[in-house]
Amino acid sequence: MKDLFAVIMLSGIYGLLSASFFVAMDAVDVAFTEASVGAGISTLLMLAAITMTGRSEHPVRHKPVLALAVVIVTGSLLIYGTLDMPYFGSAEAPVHQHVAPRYINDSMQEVGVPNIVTSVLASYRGFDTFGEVVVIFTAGMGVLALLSVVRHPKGVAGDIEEIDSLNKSMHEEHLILRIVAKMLIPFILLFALYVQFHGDYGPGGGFQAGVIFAAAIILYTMLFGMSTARRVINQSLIQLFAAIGVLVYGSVGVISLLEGKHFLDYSALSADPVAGQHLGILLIELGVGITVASVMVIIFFNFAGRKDDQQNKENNES
Amino acid sequence: MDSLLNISSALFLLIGSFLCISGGVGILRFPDFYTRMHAAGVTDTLATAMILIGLMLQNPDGLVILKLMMILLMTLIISPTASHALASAAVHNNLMPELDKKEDNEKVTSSNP
Amino acid sequence: MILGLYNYWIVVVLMMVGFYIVIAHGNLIKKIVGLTIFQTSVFIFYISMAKVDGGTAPILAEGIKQYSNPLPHVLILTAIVVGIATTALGLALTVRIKEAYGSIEEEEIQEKDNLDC
Amino acid sequence: MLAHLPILQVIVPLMAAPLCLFLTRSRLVWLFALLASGLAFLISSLLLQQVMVSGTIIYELGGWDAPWGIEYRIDQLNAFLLLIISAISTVVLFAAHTSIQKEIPADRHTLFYILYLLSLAGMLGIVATGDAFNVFVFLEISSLSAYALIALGKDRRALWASYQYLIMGTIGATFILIGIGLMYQMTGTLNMYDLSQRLPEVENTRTVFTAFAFVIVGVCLKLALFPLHLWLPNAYAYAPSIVTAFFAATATKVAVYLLIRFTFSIFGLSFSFTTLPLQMLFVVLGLLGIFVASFAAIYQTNVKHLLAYSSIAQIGYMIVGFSVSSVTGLMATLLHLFNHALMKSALFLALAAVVYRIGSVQLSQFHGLGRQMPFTMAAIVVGGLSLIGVPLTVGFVSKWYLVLATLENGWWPVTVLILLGSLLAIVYVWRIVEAAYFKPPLSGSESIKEAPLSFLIPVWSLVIANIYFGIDTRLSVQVAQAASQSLFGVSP
Amino acid sequence: MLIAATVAILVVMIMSIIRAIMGPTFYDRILAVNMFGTKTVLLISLLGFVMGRPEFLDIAIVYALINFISVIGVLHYSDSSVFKRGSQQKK
Repeated sequence: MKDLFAVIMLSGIYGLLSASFFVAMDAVDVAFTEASVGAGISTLLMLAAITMTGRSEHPVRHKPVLALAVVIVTGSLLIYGTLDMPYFGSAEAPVHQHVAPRYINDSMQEVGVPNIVTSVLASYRGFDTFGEVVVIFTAGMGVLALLSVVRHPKGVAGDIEEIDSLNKSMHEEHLILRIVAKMLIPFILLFALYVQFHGDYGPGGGFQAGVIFAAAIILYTMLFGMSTARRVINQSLIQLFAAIGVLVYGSVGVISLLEGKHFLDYSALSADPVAGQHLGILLIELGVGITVASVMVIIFFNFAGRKDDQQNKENNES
Repeated sequence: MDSLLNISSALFLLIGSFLCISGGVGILRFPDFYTRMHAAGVTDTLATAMILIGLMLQNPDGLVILKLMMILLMTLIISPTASHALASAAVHNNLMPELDKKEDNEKVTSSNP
Repeated sequence: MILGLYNYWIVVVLMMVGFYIVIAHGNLIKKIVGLTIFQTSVFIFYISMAKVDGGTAPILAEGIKQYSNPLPHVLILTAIVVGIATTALGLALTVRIKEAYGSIEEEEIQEKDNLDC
Repeated sequence: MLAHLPILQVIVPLMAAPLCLFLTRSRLVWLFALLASGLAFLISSLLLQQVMVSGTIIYELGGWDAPWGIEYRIDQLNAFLLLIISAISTVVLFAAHTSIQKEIPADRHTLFYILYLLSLAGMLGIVATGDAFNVFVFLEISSLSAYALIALGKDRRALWASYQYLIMGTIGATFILIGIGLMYQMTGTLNMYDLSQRLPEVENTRTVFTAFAFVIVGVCLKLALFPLHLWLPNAYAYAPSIVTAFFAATATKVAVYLLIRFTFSIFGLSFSFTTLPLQMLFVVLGLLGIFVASFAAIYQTNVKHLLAYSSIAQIGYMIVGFSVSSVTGLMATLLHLFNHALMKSALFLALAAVVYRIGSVQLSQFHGLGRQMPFTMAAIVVGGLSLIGVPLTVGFVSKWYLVLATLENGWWPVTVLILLGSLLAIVYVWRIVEAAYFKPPLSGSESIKEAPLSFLIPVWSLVIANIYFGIDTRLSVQVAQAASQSLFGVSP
Repeated sequence: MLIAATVAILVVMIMSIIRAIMGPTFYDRILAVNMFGTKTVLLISLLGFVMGRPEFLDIAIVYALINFISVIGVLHYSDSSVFKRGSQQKK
């Protein structure tokens, strides 16, 4: 397929499909994330990227023989490896015997959260999740380092002009879209909050909530223009928010250190260990949500801002 | 009472599935973009509504019904909006419906500035 | 007996499709798409091994005895985040490469590089 | 607080990174980053001391016992690596403020320090952790920041190099992920120690074999083992000089550590070296790496390229020592880890100083620099001698043990080849020396001055360390010996 | 009945994938992807019922939202100049 656009659409479909598969495999939390990330954010980012890189592929090269050889070797090695695996779905597999039963049987007494995935994610393996937040933060900083443009002091006046012209055009095109979006955005934000705080009881949590929150802002940006969105959301403030999220998470850990417990041991947060766990999970999920939402917005803004910058340059040249 | 609910739910699901399939056939078999959009947009909205209502009848739990209502409401808002946006973008970028004669073609453009 | 593993084989095939795209194609965007497919397939592999026959989603509720394994779900949640982070960074790099080289084809970039040397 | 040292080791730079965003001036950020890195160095030396005295330290994160939660497990090997990484990072960071003035646009300075700290924290996290999946997470932290840091290079080729590194690195990480998944599937645990206890039960299955293969290939991609090294030269050559100095000394070392950890600690010696023809394969690949990369280095005109290829060759030495699979062989590898970190960071930092003064690292621009920048060039010469393995430098010590190890095993052809490889090193080092000392200065280059002190201090402290550890080998040899003995399960 | 509806939806999903691959214009593809998305919403709601845990409808809501946002995103980017040029070249 030579049209990159089609490729991206199909990869979006692949994301949706795999998410449906995750639901069928009982992994509701994962499906939640994959839906918002695989089908939503990453498709949007890829689209934003191809508007800048051009959408058609020039088939200059193809070295299929070597690549095919490598792929076949790895693939057959994997197939060979599957032969001794426990059967799919078998309850006797070692995976279900050693570590996992404790999570399933005891997490209610130890952590007190019905969603086992949340309790493992946030408490038993809380440090992995801290790493995950840092990964997302790193990506945000990396994109900033690569794409951020120094905005020429066209200043607020220029922005206001742009907004005016946009507002005029608004009545002509996208009128229906904008109204519907205005109806939907508050709802989306509310839903994000629901996902954020309902993560203990159902599928969801900080990461998913952050992505949904960012999606709402992205929707707003797409329909009302970058300059409007820039006025609403201050660029450097949002960078600070990304840092604050990581710091919230980290300082929960540091507090438990100061209390003499191990890092991220939430039972230090309250006299009752289970209540402490609950509070800790709430706080770190909040940290995750803040960082994810702001990093997603940072990434998207920088992609979109880069595009505006390119267009401005082209206009100036022509 | 229970069986009545079950039967009506099954009926709704059946209609929904039928509409779904017909929409699917439409998107494959119709000749050009606008007719396909018609197939997808119109039948899909109804099919979704039918299936969701069928599901609502299956479960008497309050929260579940609420969520289903929410999905229904959102599909009812979102799906036509998306279709509208799609169609207007297509017209905007001079995608012509496949018509028999050229004159008709021009007429369509002039009526859609 | 073979049928007990079919799920994994499908996953392997998907993985290799993604892997092939990454190494065989010269277009930078396509490479990244391939990378996401490769990673997503690995996620599917992890999730498949968490499934227990007759089990249900690992959210405690009354009247349910068998749950699927929650641990792979947790791992994959983390891995998905890592995946999107990599994708974002890769795309940002692609955009910059396009600006600097005027192309996103591996071969053309390589040629221009050789001229630079 | 002493009990919390293992976690503080990683947390200090990790938390310092987001805090940098709150500081406004570039100089302040630098001081802050330097402080964080220095603190990490202090912690790592305390840790090493503790480990040498009292043995393995176990730290349970979140207060959950090991296979259920994540644990940090610090033994001699980790502590040694932690010390190397944090020490090099601190020394390199010292010169960063001056160096990036010329190489990175001013609005990116804060981001540079953030990414640098994140990369440092990622590497420390990989080394410190005792959980297989946690390795993957921290691997990604360090790699993602590495991609961004490399792409900060001035030349547009930096972008392309970074992209290639991203693709290769992600493939490698995904392979490791697959391997960890397969291991988890057979054992039901992710904890390294627990894995090593439970793998022997299932070690004859094809799944474990595949898991091993995937982990090894994945790590080797990160390691830039020949023939998977293609991403490395460009990535090192076009990255900002400070970044090169840091990564050349640490990034591949972390990968070597992972290789050792997976083969020795997790899969166990008998599995790694008997079920697979790994030993033979690695000796051959290592030696091929030494020769191919050394020859490639001889023909480079860009000094950074030259040293990058030499890095690949040095990795070859480490792999040879590793595949001897005896206490001495592993000891040689560990020593070489330490020594190579010292010499490569000294060399690349000196190059950073050259870039700062003349803005280029082409060999043709080096003419006559020996007189204009005497201290910098002298540092390069000492580093080069160390690369060759001349007595009284650290390079000699590790090569000596390597030769001993191969002779112990009766692999004398390998010994000969190692020595031949060192001869090749003489050739490429000589090319730099020749250009710097025996060629007349280029016209118009009279104004070039000696590098500023902010370069000379770190460079020369590394050079002195190079010589010191070449003469007084007690510290490094003792630690390396203890680490390798503990890996082989020999009580000292 | 639930199973039958699920199967019907799966069939339609396959149909829309075929349309997405065939094209021919890129609006067709968007249409197909949009349809695929709405069908996924339905599929997930149905799956919840099939498996007897209908409380997971949150995922379906997210799908609906994300689907809308991605269609808007696609159209937003299709309005930019690159795409116009691209689609004209195609014809």
